[in-house]
Amino acid sequence: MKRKVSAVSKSADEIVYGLKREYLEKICSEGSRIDGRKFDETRGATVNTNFVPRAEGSAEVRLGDTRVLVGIKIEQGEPFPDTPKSGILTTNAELLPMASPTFEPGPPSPDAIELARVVDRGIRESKMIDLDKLVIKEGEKVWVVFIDMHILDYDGNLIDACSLGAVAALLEAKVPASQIGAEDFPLPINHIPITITFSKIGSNMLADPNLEEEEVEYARLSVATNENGDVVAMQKGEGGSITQEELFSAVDTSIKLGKDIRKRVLGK
Amino acid sequence: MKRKVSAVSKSADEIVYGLKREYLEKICSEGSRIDGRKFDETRGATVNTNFVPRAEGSAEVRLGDTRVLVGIKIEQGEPFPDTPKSGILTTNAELLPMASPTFEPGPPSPDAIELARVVDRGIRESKMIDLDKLVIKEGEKVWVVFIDMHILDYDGNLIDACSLGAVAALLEAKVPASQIGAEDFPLPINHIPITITFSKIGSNMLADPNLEEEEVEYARLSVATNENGDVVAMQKGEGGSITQEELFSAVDTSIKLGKDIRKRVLGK
Amino acid sequence: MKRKVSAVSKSADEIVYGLKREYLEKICSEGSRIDGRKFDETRGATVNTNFVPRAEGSAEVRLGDTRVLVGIKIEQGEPFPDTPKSGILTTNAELLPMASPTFEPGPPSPDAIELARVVDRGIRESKMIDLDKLVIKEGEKVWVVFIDMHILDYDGNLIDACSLGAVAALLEAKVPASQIGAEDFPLPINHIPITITFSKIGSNMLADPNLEEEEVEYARLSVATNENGDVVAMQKGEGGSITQEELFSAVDTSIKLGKDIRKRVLGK
Amino acid sequence: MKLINEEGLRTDGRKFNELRPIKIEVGVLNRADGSSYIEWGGNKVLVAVYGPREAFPKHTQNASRANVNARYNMAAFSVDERKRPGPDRRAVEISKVIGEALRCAVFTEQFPRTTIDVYIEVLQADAGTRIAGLTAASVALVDAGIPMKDMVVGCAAGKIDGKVVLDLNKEEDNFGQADLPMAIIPRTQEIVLLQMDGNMSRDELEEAVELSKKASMYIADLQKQALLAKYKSQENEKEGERGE
Amino acid sequence: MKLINEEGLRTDGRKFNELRPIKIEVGVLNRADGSSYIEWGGNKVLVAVYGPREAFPKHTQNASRANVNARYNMAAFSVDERKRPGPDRRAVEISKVIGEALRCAVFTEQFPRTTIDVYIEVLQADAGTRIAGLTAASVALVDAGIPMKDMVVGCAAGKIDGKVVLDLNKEEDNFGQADLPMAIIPRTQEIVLLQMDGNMSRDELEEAVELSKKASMYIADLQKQALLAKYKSQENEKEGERGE
Amino acid sequence: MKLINEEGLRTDGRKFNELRPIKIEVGVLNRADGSSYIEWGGNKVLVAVYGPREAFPKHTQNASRANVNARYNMAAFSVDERKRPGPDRRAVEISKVIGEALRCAVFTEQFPRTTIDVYIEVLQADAGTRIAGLTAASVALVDAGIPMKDMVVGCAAGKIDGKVVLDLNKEEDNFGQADLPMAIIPRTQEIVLLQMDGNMSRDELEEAVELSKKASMYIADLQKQALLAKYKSQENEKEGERGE
Repeated sequence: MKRKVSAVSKSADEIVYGLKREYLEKICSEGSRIDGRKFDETRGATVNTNFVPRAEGSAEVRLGDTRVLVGIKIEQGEPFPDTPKSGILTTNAELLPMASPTFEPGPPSPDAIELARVVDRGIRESKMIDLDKLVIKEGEKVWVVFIDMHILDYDGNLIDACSLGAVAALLEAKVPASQIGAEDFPLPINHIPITITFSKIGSNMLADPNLEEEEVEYARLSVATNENGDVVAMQKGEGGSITQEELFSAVDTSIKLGKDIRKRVLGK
Repeated sequence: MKRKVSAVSKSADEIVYGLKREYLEKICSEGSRIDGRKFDETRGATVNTNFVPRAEGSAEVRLGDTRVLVGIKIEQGEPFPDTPKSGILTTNAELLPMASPTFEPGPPSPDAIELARVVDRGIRESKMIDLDKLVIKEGEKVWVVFIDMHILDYDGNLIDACSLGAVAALLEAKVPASQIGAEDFPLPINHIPITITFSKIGSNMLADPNLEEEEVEYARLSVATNENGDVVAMQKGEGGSITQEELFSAVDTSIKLGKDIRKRVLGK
Repeated sequence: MKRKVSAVSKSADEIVYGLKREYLEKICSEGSRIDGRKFDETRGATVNTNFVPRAEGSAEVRLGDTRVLVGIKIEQGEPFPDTPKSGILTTNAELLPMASPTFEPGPPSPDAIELARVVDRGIRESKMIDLDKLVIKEGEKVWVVFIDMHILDYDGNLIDACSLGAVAALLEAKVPASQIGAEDFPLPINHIPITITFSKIGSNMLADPNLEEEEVEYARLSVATNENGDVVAMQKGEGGSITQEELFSAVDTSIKLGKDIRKRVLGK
Repeated sequence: MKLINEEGLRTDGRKFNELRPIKIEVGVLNRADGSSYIEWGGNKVLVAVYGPREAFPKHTQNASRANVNARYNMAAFSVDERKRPGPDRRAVEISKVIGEALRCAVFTEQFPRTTIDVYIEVLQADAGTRIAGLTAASVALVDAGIPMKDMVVGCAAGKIDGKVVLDLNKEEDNFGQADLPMAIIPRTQEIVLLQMDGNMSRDELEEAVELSKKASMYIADLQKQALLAKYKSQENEKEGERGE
Repeated sequence: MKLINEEGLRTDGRKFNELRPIKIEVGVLNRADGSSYIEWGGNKVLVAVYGPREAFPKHTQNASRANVNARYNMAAFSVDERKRPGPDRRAVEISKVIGEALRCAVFTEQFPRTTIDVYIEVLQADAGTRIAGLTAASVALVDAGIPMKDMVVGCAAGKIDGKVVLDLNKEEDNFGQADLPMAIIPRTQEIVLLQMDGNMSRDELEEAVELSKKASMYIADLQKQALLAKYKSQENEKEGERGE
Repeated sequence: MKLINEEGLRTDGRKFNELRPIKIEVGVLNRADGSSYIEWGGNKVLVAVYGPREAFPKHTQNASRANVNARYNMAAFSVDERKRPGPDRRAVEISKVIGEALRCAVFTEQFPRTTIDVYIEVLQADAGTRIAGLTAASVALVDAGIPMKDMVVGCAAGKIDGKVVLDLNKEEDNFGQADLPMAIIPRTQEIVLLQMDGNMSRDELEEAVELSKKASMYIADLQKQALLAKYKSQENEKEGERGE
């Protein structure tokens, strides 16, 4: 998700990049962020559900200038041979070229794949959805839940925007059981995971980085927690390291911010 | 389907292209075409059916120096879930690199896809074939009609050459019902659509453009009509516009030429 | 499988290549090879079976510095419609980028495809495996034998290394019939084909070429023979020709070396 | 299936020459050079424009004009049955005709060797997405500051129950007799996009073309109002700033 | 399945050393630099040659010789069960060995950094398509004016019912015991293409190679006649023009 | 499924903080610039390193540092059910995090515009392949002579039957409650790879991180011994040569 430097202007771009990095490290070392937030302060997400009534569930999330749209489709399908008594969850992210001059059309990039897999793990490993209740006929037919995340506008921190959008869309999604003569029912929800991502700049962990921060980050860390304050998924990213202290400071902030978002944004 | 200009000789090619365009516009404005035809005169297609006896139907079409070979395969398959009582029609065009220095091997280009879809619409939307009669067992097994169009030599106006070839090949195709213990039977035919394509050069609509005309055309228009003189499909192409008058002059010419080709070339 | 010359150093590389070629042709014309072997002498393969216990069969082959790992997986699947009473054999080769600076990641190159197909033909056409004994339920379920060949280190003559590895792995493979309530059993073996490949340098046919020989070869010839001394598959490669005499001298050497390898390396 | 009732009204209560509700917004995205959003009946379409920017790879550069590359894409969840991500043949064709239609209006010769990328995302589909996308796209091009002869604007006409009507909805598209997506340049009334499938006599076709043109002129006004609304709000912001 | 009857004749009535009918035409396409068409039994194969032309992309250029790229392709309708368009593994291998065989004959060193593209389209397949294609290809190369040592020409031999025979048809290919596609340069009798599968003793192999070579020399004559026919007809045209 | 018995032992008899057997070899391939082989429980992983070499195509070049491209690949036969050849989404993600972890240790700024390719082939898989591959990869980088701050080394911890344990085996990975693959730079104890899925309290997480770190320090010794073994044997060879 890093800026792509054109061959022509490489050296100029490199210089600007270096200056930006220095500047952000400097102000961080002085305790402040480029947009005035505190290190453990998010940009305050807004969630707009039912944006796509045609889908079984949907949510539009805005996080700063980042904007993603998550749609849920629920269809009948065959279970995997090794899990005949379980519904299926599948997650896909599209880094639409609409969202950034650095995103290109074509098959999913490693960035898009990582994004989809990190979001998927947060939902799957937290056991948010009770997949065992999505069986129509054991071993033959189950409900397949498709989470499709479309990135519309990119201003940093897609992991949190998409995770929140996926959770919000799943919370409102209905299983179209009327297709098989039953009544539609909401997805069976057990837990509500919230993911918080940090950029490490200098030796500070900045929650919910915006694009400018992401561009110069040394390392990235995402921590998903559930309503009990347990950690359910983590992912370190980018070619820099973090210390054990930084890790646990991030874990603590994630637990705190997770509670806040669960209540304030999702009303749970 | 436009000429590809190599990077090296771009400026030279651009100049030649400009001169060509000017020349063709000039003679058109004087009422004549580069090969002496009238504006509403086709190159006179020849159709050679049964060129590939192994196929269920086939037709080789020559239109000027353009040459295409259309083969029909008819196989058993599953119907689409939403049309359980209908056979399936599928159309594919291959712009073989054999046919032109500008065609490249690889997956179908947008040009090839548009070509296949325009031909397909002419046949499908005219209801030429009665797909409802191609059901073997409702919801389970139907006849699938594959129209494969191979471009062998490219001298302009592939839409008309392929449309005519597809129609001629379908007219002679046999459904291999002996595979399922019945008797082979001809495809059930309701209508015979004929497509006529025009290049707009200056403000003239030239029927059945050759390659030189196509290369400098401002816009392209294809009109498919049936034996009742109804319009069944149209497609405007290229980055130029047409006026309403030009549109209807083309429609009128298409109706006229369609009747002529239906009788003279197909004997219908 | 030929060295790829970078654009930058093309001329230098071309010169080195020419010198190498001259040198090898010269010493061959004097009756010797660069590593001291006789023309009809192989590098002496070693075979290490059961390297991957998780597979149904496996063999690691070293031939000079060439090293390949062949794994056999045997799974249940549907027979092909036209051979309802036969198991299925499928062969795949991966020219891993690990094995050589000239191998690139991505879909199989023509070299990899030819390699897999030549190995496949040696096994299939010799009727090594009795595929008719791999039927579980006629027309519905059969055993599918997957031969996957991973090239780990490339020092020439992949065809012979892979052929030998595939044969050795098949000889030890067990059909996992316990999956369907029967007892596991060894693959039913009828014949043991051995493939010998030759590089033509000057007018000499060099058995089991190493990488340096392969790089300058004029033509390549592979001959697979069975234990009766019959020829079961052949393949000429590269853009040079061979004479009838060279062909039959290679055939004779293959029969001789095949017997030797069958006994000495495989103990058959 | 009956698509017009005894009172001459369509399944959604519209008259034969009545449009579905249309709403256009401009400048809705931050990263893109220009953007717009259109709701047209149940269609929800977002458009972003990038460029003119250097065409890449080099061999795609045209020495005498800019390329106009449209990419029409449907979100997986935009339709009843989930659509697999990535372009299918239908999307490739629609992208092509939309790009060609926009090229008719853009002064491409002012930007040789560049590309103008137009990304059209269908977030919810309800018949007529290509025309909705094209109509929004020309607004987004203006928002990106790209010089044009005029905006492109369109509207489909069609035939249902033997009658020529305007702006087919999904049901009418599925069970009707003909569909004619068309777009024009309002100033000159030139036709820049035209496709048709189904069955129409010459007279019906003429009627349909006229219906579509009239509606396009009306929608062109909506385009202009949307642009105006944006510039007014910018003006207000600026005045607000000055007033501070 | 019996493939040879009591009188020693094959299922299509041929003797063991008898070829199927072969017809070759030259210069059958307009756009290509060289072209040819061959009918060989039920096989119908069209060949086009383009080049030598600059190899692209650049890194495929060879500083000391031309590339010879053959692309063997079967039409979807050329076989009993429809073949999906695009190259499968079989086609990739056949393209490779055909290209290599042609390279043996072309003076590639005269055209460094270029590519000679040979497109082989199988319009109807009936066993022996690769050899039919290769035989037609070398005629098309001559038609394109590309300098060659000699033309490449081939013929398959094989073994059916325990007997070595020439030029297998589809039935013999499916139910026979061995197939040996082979091609030579007639002038020197060098072997440029050789593949084999099945089962043959050394003696049978020798017999098969001899049969194939003899047939190839005969087919080489057909190649030359086809070229001659073209140049004669051109000559006639020119004379006709002069006479006007 | 019970994963810890009454005596506190795991299904393979290990204690909660016990590693599976690990064997590392260096310089096992001839063609690669550096290579290594690791057996870790039932895992068998081979690693090759090429580079630094010019990054290609050009637009992938970074003017200020080398790219570190890891390619994690599972052999088709490495798992119980055959894996289709080619990278799947899981492999793409693992390749990404391994490459990023190695980048933390390599002095990439010494080799601008180049790429360092790290090819990781899983020949047999038994839980923990990414960490086994990463651990072997840093040995192979040293073998290739690439300057590094320190080697990268890792070990997974996890949670089974409510207890935090070290180095999950396949059964524990499938039926356990959490998995935490982690890798560090031993000298500074910085964390360079970290993923986690499942469910752990903050305290359990702390315990797991400590377990993993301790084990990593032990494995770092195995890495060094493997390198030492290679250089010793080279030394012996040289002395042997001198002695001749």
